[in-house]
Amino acid sequence: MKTATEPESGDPPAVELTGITKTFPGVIANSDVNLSVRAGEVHALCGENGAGKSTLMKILYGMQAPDSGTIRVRGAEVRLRTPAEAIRAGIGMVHQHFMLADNLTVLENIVLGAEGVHGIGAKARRAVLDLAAKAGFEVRPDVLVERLGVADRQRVEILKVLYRGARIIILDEPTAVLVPQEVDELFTTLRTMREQGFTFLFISHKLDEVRAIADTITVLRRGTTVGTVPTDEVTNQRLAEMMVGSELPVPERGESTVTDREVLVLSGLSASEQDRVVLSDVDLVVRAGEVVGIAGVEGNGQTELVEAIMGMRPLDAGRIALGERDLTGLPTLARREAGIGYVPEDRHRQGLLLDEPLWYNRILGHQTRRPVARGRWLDRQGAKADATRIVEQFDVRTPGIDTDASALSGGNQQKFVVGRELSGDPVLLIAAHPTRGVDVGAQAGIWDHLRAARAEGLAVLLISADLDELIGLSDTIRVMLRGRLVAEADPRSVTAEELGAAMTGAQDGEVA
Amino acid sequence: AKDGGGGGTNNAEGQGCRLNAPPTATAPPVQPTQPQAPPDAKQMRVGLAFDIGGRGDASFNDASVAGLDRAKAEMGFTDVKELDAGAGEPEDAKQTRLRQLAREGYNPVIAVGYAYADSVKVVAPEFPGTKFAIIDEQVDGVPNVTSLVFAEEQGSFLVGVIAAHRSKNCQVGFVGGVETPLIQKFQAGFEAGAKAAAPDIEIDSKYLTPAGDFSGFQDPNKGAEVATGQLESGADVVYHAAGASGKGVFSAVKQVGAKAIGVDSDQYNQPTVAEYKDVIISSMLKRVDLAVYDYISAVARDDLGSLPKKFDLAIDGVGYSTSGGMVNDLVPVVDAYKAAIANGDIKVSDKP
Amino acid sequence: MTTTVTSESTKVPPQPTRRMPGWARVLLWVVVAFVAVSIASYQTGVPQLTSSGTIQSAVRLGIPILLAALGGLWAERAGIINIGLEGMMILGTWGGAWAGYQWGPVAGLVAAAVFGALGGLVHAIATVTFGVNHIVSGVAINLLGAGIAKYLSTLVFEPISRNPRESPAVPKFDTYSAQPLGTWLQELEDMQRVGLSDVAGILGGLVTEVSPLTMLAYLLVPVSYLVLWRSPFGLRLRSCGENPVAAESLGVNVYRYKYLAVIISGALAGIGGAALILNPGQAGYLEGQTNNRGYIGLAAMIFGNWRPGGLLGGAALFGYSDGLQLRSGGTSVHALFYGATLLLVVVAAVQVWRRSWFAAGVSLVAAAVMYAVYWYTDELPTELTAYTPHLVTLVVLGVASQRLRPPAANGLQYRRGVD
Amino acid sequence: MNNWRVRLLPAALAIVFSVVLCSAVLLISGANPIDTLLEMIAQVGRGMTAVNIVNTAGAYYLVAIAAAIGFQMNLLNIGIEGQYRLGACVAAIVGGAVSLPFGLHAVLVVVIGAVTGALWCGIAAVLKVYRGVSEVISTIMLNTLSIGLIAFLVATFGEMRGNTQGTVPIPASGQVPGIPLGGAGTMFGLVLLSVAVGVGYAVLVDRTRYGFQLRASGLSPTAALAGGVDSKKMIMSAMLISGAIAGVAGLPEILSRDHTFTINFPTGYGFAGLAIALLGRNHPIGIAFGALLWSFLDKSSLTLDNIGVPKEIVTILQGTIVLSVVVAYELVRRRELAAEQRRVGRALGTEAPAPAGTGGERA
Ligand SMILES: Nc1ncnc2c1ncn2[C@@H]1O[C@H](COP(=O)(O)OP(=O)(O)OP(=O)(O)O)[C@@H](O)[C@H]1O
Ligand SMILES: Nc1ncnc2c1ncn2[C@@H]1O[C@H](COP(=O)(O)OP(=O)(O)OP(=O)(O)O)[C@@H](O)[C@H]1O
Ligand SMILES: [Mg+2]
Ligand SMILES: [Mg+2]
Repeated sequence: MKTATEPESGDPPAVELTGITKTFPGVIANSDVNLSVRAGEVHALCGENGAGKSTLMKILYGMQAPDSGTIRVRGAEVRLRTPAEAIRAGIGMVHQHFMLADNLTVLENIVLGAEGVHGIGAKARRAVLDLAAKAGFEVRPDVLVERLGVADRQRVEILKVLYRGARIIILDEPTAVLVPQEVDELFTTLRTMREQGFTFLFISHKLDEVRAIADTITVLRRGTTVGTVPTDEVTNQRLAEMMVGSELPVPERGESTVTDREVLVLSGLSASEQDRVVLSDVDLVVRAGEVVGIAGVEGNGQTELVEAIMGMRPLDAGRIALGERDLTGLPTLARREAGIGYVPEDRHRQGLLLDEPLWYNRILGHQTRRPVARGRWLDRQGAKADATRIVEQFDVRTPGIDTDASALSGGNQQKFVVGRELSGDPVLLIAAHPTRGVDVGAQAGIWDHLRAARAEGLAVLLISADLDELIGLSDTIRVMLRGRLVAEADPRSVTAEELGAAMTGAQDGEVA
Repeated sequence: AKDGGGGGTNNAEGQGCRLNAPPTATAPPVQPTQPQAPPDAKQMRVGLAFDIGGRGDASFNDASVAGLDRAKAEMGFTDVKELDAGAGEPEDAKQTRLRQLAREGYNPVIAVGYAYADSVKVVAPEFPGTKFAIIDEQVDGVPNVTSLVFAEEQGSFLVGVIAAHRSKNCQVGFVGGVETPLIQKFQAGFEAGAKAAAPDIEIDSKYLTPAGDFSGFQDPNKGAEVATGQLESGADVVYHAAGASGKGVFSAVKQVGAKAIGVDSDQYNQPTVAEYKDVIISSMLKRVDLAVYDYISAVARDDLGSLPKKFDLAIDGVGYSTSGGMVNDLVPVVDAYKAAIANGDIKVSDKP
Repeated sequence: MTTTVTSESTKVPPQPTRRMPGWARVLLWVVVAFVAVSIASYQTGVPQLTSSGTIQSAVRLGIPILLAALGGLWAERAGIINIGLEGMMILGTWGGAWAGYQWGPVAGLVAAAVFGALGGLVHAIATVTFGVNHIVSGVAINLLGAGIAKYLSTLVFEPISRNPRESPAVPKFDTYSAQPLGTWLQELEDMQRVGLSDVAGILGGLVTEVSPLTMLAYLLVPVSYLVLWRSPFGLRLRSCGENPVAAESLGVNVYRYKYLAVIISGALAGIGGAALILNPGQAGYLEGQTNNRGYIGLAAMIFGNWRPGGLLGGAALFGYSDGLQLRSGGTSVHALFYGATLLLVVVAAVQVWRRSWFAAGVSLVAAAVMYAVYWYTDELPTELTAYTPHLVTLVVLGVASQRLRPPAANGLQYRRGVD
Repeated sequence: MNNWRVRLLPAALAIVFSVVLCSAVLLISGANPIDTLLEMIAQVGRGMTAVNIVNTAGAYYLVAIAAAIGFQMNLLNIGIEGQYRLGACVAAIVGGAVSLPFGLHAVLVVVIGAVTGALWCGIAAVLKVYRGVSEVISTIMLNTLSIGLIAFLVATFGEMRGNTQGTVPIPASGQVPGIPLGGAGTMFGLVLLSVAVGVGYAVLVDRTRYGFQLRASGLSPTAALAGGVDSKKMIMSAMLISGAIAGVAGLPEILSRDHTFTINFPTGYGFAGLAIALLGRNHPIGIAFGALLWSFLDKSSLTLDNIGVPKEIVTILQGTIVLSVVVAYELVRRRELAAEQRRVGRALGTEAPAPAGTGGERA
């Protein structure tokens, strides 16, 4: 179903990819992808996780070599073997994961690799300030990047691209880490620049955003182009169908199962890091059968809150209680033994031993408990049996439990982690971004499991950047800002926009 | 020397020490081993096991080689095997080396260096038909082991006398490589000699590394620093017993135009330190070459009993060199001390 | 906790109230340390603490370490841990002696750099191309460097020097003194005026009898700074040590920069080896003469927080304490305890001012211990003072370590196209 | 990735590669590599070489296990060198000073060695845990400091025997009898200690909670932290265990042969231990082979002087073996990882012909 939208003008397309194929060992990331981007448009790429969007863009940016296919930039065929060549062809890319060196200054990050333009000194500084002014940002060139927040980092990324004189700019999921207000600011910038003749390739999972900014949308599925459509001719419904072959799942809370038994009680939690307060006087109660969602812009203390509850971060003040039991001062392991399950926000770094088989990963966090351990001894048979159970129950797609965790796709890894953390009858689950980077199918599965556990009386503390997920799953939403819980929202009535406003501090107290 | 060294200017020419008169002992009636005709021993096969340093160390390993070479030339045997040691090697490596030589039929087998003491005690009984010698250590109770030991303190005493006489500031230095008992003998003798000649003399003694850290014999850099420190605090004659680090001592001495005393062999004539020869006024001689030669010829004559218990001053087993002629005027004085030691008037302690 | 406090804890932390710039703080501490040592020198009557002779020793002993540390800096700024410095240094000593013997000191210097660079190349191949753990590769290179140098020396040197462990005599560089400055400083120093003579002693030690190799080493410190921090090349090189994926995405050829960095690192270590051969007073190649100076260089670099100025300080401290203990052994190390007491009291005062009571307490206790050692002993056993520099390094690292900031991607494997 | 191919192939390849390389070096320098190799092998049969190989391999095994425990959690205990020498020294001093019944005496000596090694390593551990000092640097400094400390201890508590300084000999009650093998020599009784430590290490790493936590901390410190592993405790305990094992590594020689610690006590075992642990991939059996290989190279190199080949060729051989082993492991690992992913792709790709992102597939 090719809904081709060839431009009527005689200009050659800014970018034209034909027959791009790229395979990784065991995975076909792109197969015969065709894509044509008009000059001066915002062209969106959509598709579920692993559809091959990032791979395609990395090929266009010279970071990966296609197995076959041709690339044309403004009509001329080019071979892009390195990013340097792509930069020379006028292509720039803002990556899904920021590519900044924390310990270098903003200026150094921007001029890196393009020192030929204005050197690395005063002239370059002036040029950067000029560029920023044109795009409507404010930058402090001599600040270390580690001191910047997400939105500022993204601006640095965009400046990097502009500084190289790119006219074709790839933005890989630029909005994933932004709050709605910041997204609006970004879009304003994009529109201004589009007027100035820039061409954008824009990747996002969020269909509303795509519709708000894109002129044309191309959908990828399982590595190939499903079709290209003009934005104003397509509905969300239709897009979703193109992406996944059926309707998008929405998280549904279902019947409330909230009881009045308090499971987790935080009182007056405060923590600081090198003179910087990261948590300030946090009070929170999570009851059995309740999902409490924490909304907040990344970096406002959610990570620290979770770490504090898990005992991975020292407290300045406050008390943590699980049921009747005071957990304050106990080590992480004791808290896990007391019945806390923990789905960490970064499964690769915190959730898994990537080079070990799944069954070995089953032990992590449970090393003191049955069925994977007996006293000081490991119970390998028990671990294997229980890993098999998780694989079956949670539909983890793997050839077996002896497969290394690293060989699984992100979604399957996540399902395994969720399965593990729901083992051993926890009374509280801390789920940090449980479906981040997980495709819709796996997402729905994880939501189902969370709901089922909640129905059995599990208390859940849910941290998520996906506001729809928060609103859809939570019984209560608290908003976190600068280390404090600043607002409370009722998920039954609140909208994503209202939440976003509270997250940036535009609104205080009760939301909706 | 608390105020010394501050400005490094204390090297101003002093008046020298108040010197004691040399003892008036009659030279002992001992004559070095009569020049016997070298025995004919064409069939002899001699094995040599070195300690770290090995052939070419310009020190006592080389001296043993010299003795061997002379024996070879004079006695006509040709089958000689020399085996090298590695730094920090375990005991069994030394034993293996000795065993290897003995098993292959080398007889005598000479272990060069006190590090072989325990190995010889273990290996020699396994090969009762083989004669073993060990240099620098007294091994008793094993019939087929001969100990070739030296009175280093006596030779050092003599160069101590020389140092005292040559010092204008009445201050001399001793640089030891590694603080082992063996090197302490050098220090003890040197200090005793200097004090005997000039009771007021000030002696700086310093080691580069403590016992167990054998890098002190291989670090000219440190040798130079220690010597420089001594020179700047006023010493103007420095005696070293520091192996290859001695080069650093010589260079530091040469830098300020002071005097140095070498060790083990006649370092004035040694090619590796030729560039410093003009400051090497004398060397303490430890005649390992003589001991090795005497031992081999005693074996050839099957007359081990004729070997001295200790190679000391009395039989010129240790001594001092005059090459370069810079201490010719002192020869009578030094020889007087030598005579006193040889006939027992002066006892030199081997502990500092 | 009040709102005023929390308002500071935004996700974008505000610039901290601009304190003293880093270099000024370092300078201040240098001055404090100098004053402490100077006072100690007079109170204890041990002028060696600040004599020009001691400083010259410190320079001579510190130069090989400084060069090794610079080598470490170059590699680690590009993200490659180089524990193989020792092996590269050994290769440098062999190469320096081999070429120096035949064609003179300049050729020796070049050859030392080339041999060291070859060691660096092996390290680069292992770590960059094959992704071998950096420390593992470094340990292997240390084994290899020692083995190759021994083997070559048996083959090449023994026929000439008659000794498999030693090269024949190698011609040395000449030394130069900055005159009349040197004489003038010497006079000042001899006046033994408090403070003034100490400064004169230290400066005098730095400018008299300097060999071209030493000057080169001095020069390489600012040059390293300028190249690494003020040139596009250096920016790219450092970016490989901070975030190679980002660097690659901006068109920096990370492999090339890492290779270059490690090769330069090896060359610098090799020159460090040459300093043990070609500086006056040295003895040519000798087996085992590097004696762990490569490792010490690495420590000096860490000590110096991966910065040229800092590692200069580390190398200087090491050279100074080594020079002191070698030249005047027990007495001056003993006097150093007095200086350390003073320094620790200052540290404690600063901590009190910063209101970190715990740190202040620890410093005071340490000061008390130091003073007790000073008071109750006359001289320390030489077995223990012989390793003063190592002890000092350990103690200073223990005190300062948490402020250190290694390059973010240091020691991590990087493969193109894999993130 | 637990199959034998991954385990053995790289080591075999690396050894072959290193032998080829060294053969080339030998050829260039005019020696015959085949003769050299044959001579080295022949040496094993001569005298007590075979027993010496086993004896030294026992000590190498201990230092390598000490290194491996650190490696398991990415700790580089470069200080093994200092720990085994200091452990041996203090143990010998105590052993020479006390008199206890046979058996108990030796046990005490071993315990003292272990405690000394652990404490010395503990300094580095404390600095790392509480002050963030890299253990690489601190242990390097401690190695050097141990030399001074040993010299001090031997001078203070030891005695002079001729020109050698050593500790007071341990009386017969404290000696561990060897296993006499006639003319082939005497195997140290404490070789059994190495075996016991090996078994203990295997059980610890594979079967116990502690071993799991150790490995988890090494594989991913962040995941271990989230999984409730107390990294400080792990660093502390791993360093202490490593130091303790290193601390007894010198004792087989002392208790079964020398009965005293002298200033000529061998050096260099610590670095050999690191290399052997790498060679054996931290695996108890791999390390055993590595230790034997290393010891074989050491002991049989003693004969090379006999045939006029510089024995330094063996050091070069050892260096290249380590380097090529790690390279080979890395290459094989990469291949196996790709193969594994292919397997996963194939196993799951049966439903869809072009699976892109297995998680994205819909049932
Ligand atoms: N760096 C890599 N090296 C090798 N294979 C990889 C790598 N990254 C991903 N893969 C492969 O890609 C597949 C899925 O990974 P991918 O990261 O795309 O999943 P995802 O759903 O996007 O999860 P995540 O958000 O964690 O990245 C896996 O089968 C894995 O084998
Ligand atoms: N380096 C790699 N090695 C192996 N496989 C890879 C690698 N990178 C990506 N893949 C595979 O290619 C597929 C496409 O990945 P890609 O990152 O392009 O997906 P995406 O559409 O960007 O997904 P997401 O929405 O999660 O960002 C993935 O499923 C993964 O299996
Ligand atoms: Mg992805
Ligand atoms: Mg992507």
